[in-house]
Amino acid sequence: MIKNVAVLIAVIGLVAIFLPIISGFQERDELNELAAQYVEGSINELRVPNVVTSVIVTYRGLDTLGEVTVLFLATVGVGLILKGKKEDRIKISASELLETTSSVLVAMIMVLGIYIFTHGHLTPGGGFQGGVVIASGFLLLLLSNVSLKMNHSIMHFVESLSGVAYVAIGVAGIVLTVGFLNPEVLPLGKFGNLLSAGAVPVIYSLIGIKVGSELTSILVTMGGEK
Amino acid sequence: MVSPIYILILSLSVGFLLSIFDRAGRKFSLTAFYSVLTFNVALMGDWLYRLAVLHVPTFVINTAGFNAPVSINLELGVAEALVLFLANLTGLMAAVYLFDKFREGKVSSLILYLLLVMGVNGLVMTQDIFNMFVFLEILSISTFALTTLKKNLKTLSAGFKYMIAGGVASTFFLLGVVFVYYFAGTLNLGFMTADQFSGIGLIALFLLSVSLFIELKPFPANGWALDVYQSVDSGIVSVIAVVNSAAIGFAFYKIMPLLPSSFLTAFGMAGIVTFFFSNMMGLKQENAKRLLGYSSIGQMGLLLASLVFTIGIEPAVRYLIIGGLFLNHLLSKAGLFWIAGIVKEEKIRNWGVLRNNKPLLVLFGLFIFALSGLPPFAGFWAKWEFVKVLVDSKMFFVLGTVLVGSLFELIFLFRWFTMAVKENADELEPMASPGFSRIFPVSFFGILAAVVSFGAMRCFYGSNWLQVLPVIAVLFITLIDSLPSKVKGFISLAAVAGYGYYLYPLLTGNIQLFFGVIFIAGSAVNLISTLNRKNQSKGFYGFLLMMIFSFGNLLIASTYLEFFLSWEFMTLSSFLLILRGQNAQRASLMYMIFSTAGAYLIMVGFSFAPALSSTAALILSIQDVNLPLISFIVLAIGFMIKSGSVGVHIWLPEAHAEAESDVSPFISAILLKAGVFGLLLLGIAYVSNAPSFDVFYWVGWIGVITAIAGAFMASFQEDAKKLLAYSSMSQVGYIVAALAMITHLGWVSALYLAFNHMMFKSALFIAVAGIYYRTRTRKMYEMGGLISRMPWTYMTVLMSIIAVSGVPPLSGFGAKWLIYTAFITKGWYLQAGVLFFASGVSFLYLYRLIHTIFLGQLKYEHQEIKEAPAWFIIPQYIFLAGIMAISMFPNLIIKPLNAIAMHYFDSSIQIDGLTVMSELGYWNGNLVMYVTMAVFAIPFIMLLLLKGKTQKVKQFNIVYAAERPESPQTTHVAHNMYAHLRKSLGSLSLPRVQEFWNSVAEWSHTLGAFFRRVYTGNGQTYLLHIILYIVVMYAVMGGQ
Amino acid sequence: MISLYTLILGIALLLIGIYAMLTRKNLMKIVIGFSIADTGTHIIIVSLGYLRGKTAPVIDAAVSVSNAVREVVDPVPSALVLTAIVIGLAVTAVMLSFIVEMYKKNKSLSIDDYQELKW
Amino acid sequence: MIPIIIIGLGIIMIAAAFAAIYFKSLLASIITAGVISLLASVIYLILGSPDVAMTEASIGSGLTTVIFLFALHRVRKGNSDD
Repeated sequence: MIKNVAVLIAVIGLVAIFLPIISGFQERDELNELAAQYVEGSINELRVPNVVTSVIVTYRGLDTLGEVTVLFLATVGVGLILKGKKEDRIKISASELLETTSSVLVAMIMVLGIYIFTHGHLTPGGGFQGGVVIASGFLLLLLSNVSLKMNHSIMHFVESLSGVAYVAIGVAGIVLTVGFLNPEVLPLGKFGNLLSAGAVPVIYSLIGIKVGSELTSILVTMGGEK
Repeated sequence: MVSPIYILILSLSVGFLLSIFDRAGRKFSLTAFYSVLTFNVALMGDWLYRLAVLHVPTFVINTAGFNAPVSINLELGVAEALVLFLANLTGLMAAVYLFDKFREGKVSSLILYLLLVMGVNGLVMTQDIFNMFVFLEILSISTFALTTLKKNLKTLSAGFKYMIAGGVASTFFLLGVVFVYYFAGTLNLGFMTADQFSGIGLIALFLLSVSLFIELKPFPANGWALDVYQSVDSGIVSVIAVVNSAAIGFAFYKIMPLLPSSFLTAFGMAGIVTFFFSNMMGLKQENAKRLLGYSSIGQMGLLLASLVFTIGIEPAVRYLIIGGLFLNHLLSKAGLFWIAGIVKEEKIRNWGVLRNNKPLLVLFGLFIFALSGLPPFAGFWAKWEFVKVLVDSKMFFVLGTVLVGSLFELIFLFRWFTMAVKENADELEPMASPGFSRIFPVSFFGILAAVVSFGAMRCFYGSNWLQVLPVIAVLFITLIDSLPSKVKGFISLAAVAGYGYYLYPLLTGNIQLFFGVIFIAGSAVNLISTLNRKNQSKGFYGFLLMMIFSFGNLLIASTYLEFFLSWEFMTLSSFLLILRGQNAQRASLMYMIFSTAGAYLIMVGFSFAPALSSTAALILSIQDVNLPLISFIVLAIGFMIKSGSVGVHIWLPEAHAEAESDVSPFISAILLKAGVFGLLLLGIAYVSNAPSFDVFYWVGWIGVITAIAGAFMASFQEDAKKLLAYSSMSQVGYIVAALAMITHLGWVSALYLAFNHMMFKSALFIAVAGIYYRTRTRKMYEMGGLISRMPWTYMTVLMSIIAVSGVPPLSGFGAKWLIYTAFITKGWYLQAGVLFFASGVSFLYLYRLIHTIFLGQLKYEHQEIKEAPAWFIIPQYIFLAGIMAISMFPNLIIKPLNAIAMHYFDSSIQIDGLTVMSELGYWNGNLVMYVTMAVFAIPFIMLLLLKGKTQKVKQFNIVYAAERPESPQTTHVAHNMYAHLRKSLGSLSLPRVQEFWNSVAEWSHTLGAFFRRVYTGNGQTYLLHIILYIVVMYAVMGGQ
Repeated sequence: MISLYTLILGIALLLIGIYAMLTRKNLMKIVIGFSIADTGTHIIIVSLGYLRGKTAPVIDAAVSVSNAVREVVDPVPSALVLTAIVIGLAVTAVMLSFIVEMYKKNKSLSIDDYQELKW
Repeated sequence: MIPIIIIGLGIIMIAAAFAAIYFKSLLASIITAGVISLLASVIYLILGSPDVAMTEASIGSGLTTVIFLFALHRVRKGNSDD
């Protein structure tokens, strides 16, 4: 009873905290100085049509590196917590037809994923979204009982190497240009082209690969490996 | 000059690759892992050196080729470098501590650990609040996962509670971040100003700050943290408690400039509340790691409060306070958690097992002392300055809470320590000897704590090697501790003599010289009795020298701080000496508690005092200082605690009685005089600048009541040492009363009494030491008739009690004459009357002492015992010689005392040859001696003549008429000797005081037990606490 | 004023999520609550980045290069939310793996069965 | 028009949120929570953030739900209470 009252007070209190924000909220009309700088810079300096991508990969690249690291830590952490026990995994009675179909499907999904992260600087989407799509491909394999054993160890390599490559491009930024994670280590190219915007698509692809493999790892660990 | 960004780069690359390295073998992954951690430490050390010593400007790292605020930037200034150097160092050491786990466990734990440390580095350096969020998440997730390094139900459920709390806190942090962006248009701290936030904009700041604050575990929204501290592997806990907290605390520090003062005050208060309640709840805690958890949380609270309440003061002082508290917490808490992991016993009661491993026990003590804020450790300096700041800014509520909280902390820490030193551990499994990887970090931090403390001292106060001599003495004796005790005894004697020789020219004032004789010469003579020690007595001489040197340093202390430093050294060393007694666990703890309470009052009193203009010794320069009334009051109470005044005396009898028998003379005869010295210091200030309220009138009354209460209590004791202890209390009461008169004659008599008491009480305690050495008992009714077996000792006791009681012809008579004259000239007739009555009572116990021990029938088991060893007899007779000398020639001492007092008052006595004259009469010690001797000679001759008619009765020449009593001792006349008297005193009898303090203790424990009930163990309730905490903080801050 | 509506929606979801975390006994439900609160937070963030009548910050047919600054919504909150979503997933995954292990040890999903540590 | 869509979506989402926390079946709760995320991604689209919408749809409603389901599978017995 006391607890219920306390919960009630807590929730009402939170409402009281947020209420002034709602009542004082004004929809913004124009970009603030910083955001305007991003939009201008993205188009003119980095030649990235998708401003969100340039913010993610370039201006706030350190965040994104950190984000990839968080996901990596979750992968490793889930692995550490769900230590070793071979669980019975989700079984879907897979027929040969299903296996074959899913293999084909997976191939198509992979292609889609790759498309999404390589075009991250041009269209909405990018490394994270592409990575998830790739992971969903592997999920399908997992569900349809295709052995992932070999893939798993390759996955580790891919995961590690893409991460290291990401950092390496960042370091190249220090060595070749003026700062860590500067995309101008590669030529900026022509606005709107696939191969443009310096290292942005490369970084986003690496992120895509890394995120894909990390998410797959989480899925495999959570789903129970055989 | 390697950019600190490489810490992130290297950690990430190696972190990503570690699982590949591991396939090649654990050797490789471990090598890479430790290399990176070492690299971090080295890089930060280098940067710290550049920034702090070479004064290179703050290093700014822009990322992505743009300047802030467009891109995220990192900054490395002195504060960042210091925090990161220490955090990385702790991280490395904790990793060394975890070496076995890392070698055998999964590679995952290496990766998580490495990236955790990276998260700390990023969090501290980044200037971007969203980037802070990302690094906070890196830190959190790796910590969550690492809590399962030791995986059981407890760690899992604790980890889950941690995640719930951390998850919600970071959600609110994220909200704060985006609201801040909404209002300020930037995420970079360097581009925000406080005036960008007003009205609802403050809510953004509120969310941002309160969520970080929650991560810093404020009471009562911190149950999750306690569970984690208790259950998770010690190595990881040390990282959570120290490294994570440091990083998050630093993040909080970075956003502090944006916060309005109402927020800051609320956070500061919340920190204080946390400090207070954590320590109060710690009182009741029996689980070692949970206890450390309470202490950690409390320390963080204090640290946050110090961050807030030192805003605006001189930066150097501010950094000293914050840095000192932080460093102290970091080193000692990590060290203690590691020791807790090595000991493995959960209950602090079982920590007696630590005695198997002496070096570890020493380290344990060192960390405990550091954490309690004792000198020379960093916390001491920080606390001193912090108290001063609080006093200067008139935050008395905060001050009081901090001091009471600190006292609570000291109580549970020292309780734990005394348990480790004394509690019986015979039935427990002996502790396995820890491997090198476990012992190394602990030792390293122990040494570092010591080095740092001296460094801080040098840095901020210059260095006077004499001030640290007490510690040097301990270190030196530790080095030669394997020598036989007698050798060490002689070395110590030589050291004391050498110290005295060195000190002598520094004692320019007569008053210093006088106390120099009591402190140094008195100690030297008392030291002779310790030469009787047969066993190795490890540590004993170190502590003894430490105490003696701190006595001496009190005399020449030229600032408040130096005085207080020596005072605390004295407290610590005497505590350790008392603790050596066989059953001294409780006694020493009580001593420490009361002493510390007194020390805090002294610290506060000095903080109120105006600055000193002179560089002379404090005792000389104090007369030019205009102390405020509050200083007089608290300092008087502080000093009276040390001198064992009534009401706060309860530590005294036990400490005297339970200390080793050759330690007791030091405590009674010399240590109590330190309290007197303090009161005299206060008196001198009073003479020249008396406050409006007559403090010393009341001090005088307390002295008088102490004198009579002590006398009564002494009469009721069965234990010879307790009897002497209460007698000391009573005698010091006389001294205090005499001092409090603030007249010439009063001071002469007080100092005279002090000197006299030093001699006869030393002699008496050493005599009892000799008796105990032979009979192995302190209960007087178990003795009797020892006059025939120990005539030399008997002689000492006889002469001494004559000197005490104030009957002619010995020195006590002069003392009494002086003091009554002083009272009458002062006009304190009632006080004089009470004291006169007290002297009557003192005959009761003195009679009991000599009668029960030496007269009557010799006990069967004592038929064959011998006289006390020569090492006991020699100092007794040196003191007796002193007593005889000043009895015969009182002017030997009256003259210098007259000179001392004349420095402050007009003389009220004249000295003419051997005669001392006051306005009420005169006293000639020599004459008194001859008259009395003549009076004694007559009955003595009579007795000799009648000798032939005596009939000797054999001891057991008794026929029992009925059955033998159950316990024959209780029928002894000396057993419960003054029971009727006690009865007649009724409710006036003094155990009331004891009861009072017991109920104080009980109440604090009950409150602690009550408040800790908020920690139900339910993760959901903890979350509710967090939400309610946020709501309440909002209400508090919004209300202003 | 559409962003006001979404802001309210976000806050409502946040509060519902927290309410669930405070009242549901089932560990899984608590994590579901967390995940709902997380979603609410993300909606709040995106609402704050919305500009009246503006479009996505992607330069394509709908947005001209020259006039982009006046036509797009704030890209920063989008970028932040992207990061936050991924981090939310990471936290959720770790929470769930804790639950799996806790269940393995204690065969219970009720949070009331996990309070052996207290005081 | 758009405000009405948003209000409609909002009502559905809030109702779904209450449903998710009060459903007896954990499976239903998880799925409902996934639906909330999916609807949220529609909101993001309306608010001009297609990147976020894609991410929310794939991660928030897709992957998170799968992970929940995997976890649920491992604690199968646990969906009886509240």
